[in-house]
Amino acid sequence: MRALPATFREQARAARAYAVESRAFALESWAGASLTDRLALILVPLALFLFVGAVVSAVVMLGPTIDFLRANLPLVRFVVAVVGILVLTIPTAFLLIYMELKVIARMNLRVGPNRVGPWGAAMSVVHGLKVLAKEDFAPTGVDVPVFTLAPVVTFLASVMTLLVIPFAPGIFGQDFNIGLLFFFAMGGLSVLGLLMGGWASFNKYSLLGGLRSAAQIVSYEIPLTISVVGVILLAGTMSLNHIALAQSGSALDWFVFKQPLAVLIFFIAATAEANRTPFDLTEADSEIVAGFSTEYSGMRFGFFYFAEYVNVFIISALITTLFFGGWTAPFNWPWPYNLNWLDASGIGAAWILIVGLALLVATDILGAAIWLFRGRRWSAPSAFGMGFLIAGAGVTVLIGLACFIALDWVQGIFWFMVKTYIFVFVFVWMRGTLPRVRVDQLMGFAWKWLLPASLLNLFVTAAAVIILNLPSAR
Amino acid sequence: MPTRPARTSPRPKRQRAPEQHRSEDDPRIMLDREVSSDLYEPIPPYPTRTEREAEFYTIGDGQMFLNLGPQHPATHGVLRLVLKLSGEQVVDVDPVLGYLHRGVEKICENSDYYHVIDQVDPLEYASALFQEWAAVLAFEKLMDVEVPPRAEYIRVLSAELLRVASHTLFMGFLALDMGGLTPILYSFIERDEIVEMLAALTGARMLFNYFRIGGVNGDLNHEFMSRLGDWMSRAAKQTEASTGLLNENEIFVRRARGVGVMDREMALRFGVTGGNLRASGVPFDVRRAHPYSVYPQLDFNVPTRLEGDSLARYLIRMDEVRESIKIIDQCLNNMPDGPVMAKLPRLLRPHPGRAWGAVEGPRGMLGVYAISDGTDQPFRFRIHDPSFMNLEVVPHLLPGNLLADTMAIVSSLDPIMGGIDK
Amino acid sequence: MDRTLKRRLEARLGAQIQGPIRQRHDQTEIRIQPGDVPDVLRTLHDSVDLRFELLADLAGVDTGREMQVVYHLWSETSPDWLRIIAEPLSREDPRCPSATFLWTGAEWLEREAYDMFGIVFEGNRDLRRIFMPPDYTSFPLRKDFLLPDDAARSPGEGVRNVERPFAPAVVADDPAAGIRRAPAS
Amino acid sequence: MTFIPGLGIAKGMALTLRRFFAPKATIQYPEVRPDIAVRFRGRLQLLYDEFGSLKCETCFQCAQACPVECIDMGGHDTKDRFYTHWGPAETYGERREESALRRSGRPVPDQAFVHFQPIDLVAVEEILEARDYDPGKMLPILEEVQAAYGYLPIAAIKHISHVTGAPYALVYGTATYYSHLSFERRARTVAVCRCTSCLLAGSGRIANAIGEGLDTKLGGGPVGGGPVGGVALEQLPAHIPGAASPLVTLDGKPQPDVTETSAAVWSRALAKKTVA
Repeated sequence: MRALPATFREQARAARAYAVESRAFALESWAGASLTDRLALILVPLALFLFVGAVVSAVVMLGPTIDFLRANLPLVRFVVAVVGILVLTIPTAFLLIYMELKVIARMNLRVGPNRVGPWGAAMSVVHGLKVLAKEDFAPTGVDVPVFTLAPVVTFLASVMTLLVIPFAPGIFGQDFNIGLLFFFAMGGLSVLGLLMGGWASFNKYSLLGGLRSAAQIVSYEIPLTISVVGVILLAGTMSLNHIALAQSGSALDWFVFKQPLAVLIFFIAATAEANRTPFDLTEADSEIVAGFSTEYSGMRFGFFYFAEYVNVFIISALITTLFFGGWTAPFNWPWPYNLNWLDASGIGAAWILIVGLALLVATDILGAAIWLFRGRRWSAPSAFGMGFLIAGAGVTVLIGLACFIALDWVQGIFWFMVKTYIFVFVFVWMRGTLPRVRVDQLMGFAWKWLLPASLLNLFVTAAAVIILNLPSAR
Repeated sequence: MPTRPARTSPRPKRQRAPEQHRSEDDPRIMLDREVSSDLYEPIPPYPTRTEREAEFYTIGDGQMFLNLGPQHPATHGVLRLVLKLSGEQVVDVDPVLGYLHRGVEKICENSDYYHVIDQVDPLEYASALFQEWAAVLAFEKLMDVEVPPRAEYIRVLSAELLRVASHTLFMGFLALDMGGLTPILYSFIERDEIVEMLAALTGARMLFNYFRIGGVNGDLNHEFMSRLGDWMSRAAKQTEASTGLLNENEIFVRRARGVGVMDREMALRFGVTGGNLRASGVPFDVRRAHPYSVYPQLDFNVPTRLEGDSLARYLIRMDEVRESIKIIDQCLNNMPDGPVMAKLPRLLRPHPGRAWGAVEGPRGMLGVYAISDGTDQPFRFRIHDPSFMNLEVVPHLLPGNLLADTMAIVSSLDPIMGGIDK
Repeated sequence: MDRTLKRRLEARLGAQIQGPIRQRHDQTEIRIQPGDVPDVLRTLHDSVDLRFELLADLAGVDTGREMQVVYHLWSETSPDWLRIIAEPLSREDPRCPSATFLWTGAEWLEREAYDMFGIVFEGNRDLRRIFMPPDYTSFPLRKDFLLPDDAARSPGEGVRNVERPFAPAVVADDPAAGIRRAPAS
Repeated sequence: MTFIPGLGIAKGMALTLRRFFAPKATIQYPEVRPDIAVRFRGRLQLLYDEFGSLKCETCFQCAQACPVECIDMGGHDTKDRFYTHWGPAETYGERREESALRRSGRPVPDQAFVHFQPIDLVAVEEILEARDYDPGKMLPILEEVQAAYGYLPIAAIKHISHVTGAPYALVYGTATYYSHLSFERRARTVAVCRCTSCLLAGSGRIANAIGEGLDTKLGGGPVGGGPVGGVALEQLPAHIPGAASPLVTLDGKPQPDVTETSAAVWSRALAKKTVA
């Protein structure tokens, strides 16, 4: 029997005593401190230090830094691009994972994640946090360095391909004139990671998965590459940016209408390249448990996972860029034209004032309206808060619209994302519908059908280019 | 009075758990150097018992063993297939059973005739009524019970409903083992309707314990009939829609056609029954071969096919679904009136004798061989499960196929481990 | 009950059949010596007017006195199930010829019978335990195998008739005394 | 299988796209409750009668009939007399750790009767020995146990069911069926004869004295009560032949020379002994 304090009063007193005690404790020893205390103890000095450091360095180093950056802009641009892309991958992967969860669920007549966050939107974020929180674990018998490197290789391979993709005029990592070549080179690198993971895992399922992925990707590289050559012939360049530019104009200028067969081949081959259903033999869960990632857990698995979804995004982006006009609008667009009255340089800081005032006025009006017409059920603060929200949203939309009209790169990103996510949806849709092909069928399809078809497409295109004497032939 | 003891001592420092893995002294952990050295456990870890086993477990060069299961995403239940692979090609298979063995026969021999019925329920857990039916049939033969016609009709009605559910589930799992994510959900949705409907009739969703010796546990009720009518109005259409994902899908058809071919002689030699036998061209259906309930009065035909491959097995079951819907319709049309239970003594003591009752389950012939010694417990209660025979064919179907086809073949034979392991 | 089947059986294998041919409901039952199993099964399977092609079931039975092997066969020539009881097999060393030469499917059924009763089927090339672990020694479905009481020393003990402890009804020094026996028939 | 390649796939895609917009089959459980069939046996529930008291009488019939032993009941019986329990060891909490110990092969402390007032079971053992633990002779066994203890201790019933292997439900049922078997100590009865000779000998005053002592009055119900029982003061229907007057019986046994004073003292002592 536990010795319980006899009465509630005694217990309460004891609890209070304990509370006081532990509070006193927090100040003198780390173990007794509550979580908030510990956070405070860590963060406050850190923040102070950083702030002071930032101020000092700004004061001292500002001028030289700016001069240095101005001196070599390409380097700066490159660094910014790399950082931006690395940062971009995470939300992209999260978005795609959530999309896959939700779309496939709806196709299965399910609801899908709907508890974490609004409509379950935070689901994939929570997944990511969970993965981060897991133990970084290497099973017995694995070849640890290879096992550790494999996810990194896969992830980086897929991320680096993002460098050459033009999101909008002027918004791209690097505009190589061998961009497409670079893309395929990097894409081909990802198979190395899968192979490493499969081999190093000390698991027969992983081994099978790795070898499968190797065979599959290597044999699908060829039709994938050859099907694109037609586009290269037409555009006369391998820089993705210029390929996108070559399709500017209306939707009729897109290469999808000049290269219908190539689109088909490229789409299929790309599906296989990204290990998506119906070609997801490398992680065929009903045959080889999870393929190369069977033994992986925690963030290492997370990297594989991210890489897969980033791949989907990249493949969709590439299809968009090559065949669907990239960031160009689907019809002849009168904009962008220069909106002088919106030009910040014109009216200078007043511009900001105007926006702020508009926001204030709108807030007051809306808040008052809500407070009046929704009756007393809304207290004044909440009513005005609501008004502020609505007004803020309205102003934001207005600014966005203005930017969309005024700035071509906003447009570009808009159209690019719309097209890309249509293809992402198609990939997810296929995953929700189709069963998986068998290995021999996969190979046979690649070598017996796709390769001849792509070669045919190449010859026809070349002939057309010569006969019609298209500009790119000269 | 739930009282939490107030803590009077300061909070104890958190103890960090001692490092578990990679420890020298922990015998359970295999260290890296041990792995790299020749400390692998021999396969199998015991001396081989028969020539067949010895032959299987001697490995040629370029070959490797692969344990498919007992925990594997695609094995139905806890089945363990030891595959001998060369590359991706299956050379030989050795199924290992018994992970689910509960000794149901022994339990039944130690429990009285009423309790046997709910002991056999969890055998064919996807279609429990049929196992009950076999047992009940054997017992009725044992003690010459006359079952009232209404009870017979209700039995047929509920059992055929369950057959539809089981076949729908089969379709989903076949698609799942071929990599399709969606059909399994559609199957479960349809099965859930049927199962809820049966819950309204029998009182349970899966392990019904509904059939009784000499009748059924309860008469039809309004809830069941309304749910059934609601379902019947769209059953056929729904089934077509769900199968639309697979029947014409090139990928599925190409994967299922010509895989795991089992010809007539082979099927008979292995004692395979049910849809698998009919897919090989033998029109053996216990409902026709040994009419056991009101089936002689019902009009349905026994679909047969000649190919004997996975696709044929799949299509046969889809045809059977249509036939079952026909049967259900007839049952509803000519459902007689009257009692649903025969008059029976509270304590059943059949005369000494032997009886064999067999019914046509979704997976084939479910047989029960019961011996009575005059006491209130069956002296011997033998359960013959079709899945057992269906699984026995697997080692002879797989060799030569690819690893990817293993699950396609196994799930096209539709084994239920609960019945196999008894 | 199929009279013609009875006649045909008597005509075909009158010699091997022990005792009368019993017929009840839709079952016809014959009893044979274990030694005759291959011939009888072969005859039933091959002869044109019988053609028992399907081995419906193969079961071991421990009657408490001796062992039996029970075959159930199906043929499209007869509306009856044919039950063949091969007896007697000694409980000490039960041996019976295998049926795998005719029905390969009998292999696992015989494995099960061996696993549960210890009946050794000569000619079955894969006769090992199928449900029980390989290091298991006893044969669960024999009548002298008694279930342990899991809920021992609890008030629930003995309540479940499955777990009813085994109490010899007769003198305790005869070990076989308490075995439940089937009535001779 | 169609002749146009990809047509089947296209059909499948169309189907999934249609289902994408179709109403969903998911039931948002905690908010939406699925409609469970009326006949559904899945949940065990205790029924209450119209007066809001439990209908369950702890008769254990259901628990005994349950094939998979999922029914288990514990707590106090309907008359709130004592702690009853039935079911396999694994199913009730206070035995769980014991069965865990048993599974792990460690010695198990026998706490079988921890819930009941522990009694000395030697007598029960002797009775059972005499009846060679035959559950068939349950009634005589119970009668003898009652004779030995004056009532049927629940621990004794547990023990009987435990060693004879008879279901607890059976023993309990037998004990509750026969009216002459009871789970409580019978209330002791003091009877005063009011026949003429006894009245002449002063049994009236004696009765009043005893009544004061037991603070009850003639014909009043038993004082105190509870498991220990009480004392009832009654009128003897007829004078026992050959007994001396004034006649006062305790549980039917005539008490020797009772006077008014002695009766007062004696009754007070009796009351103190039984009630406390």
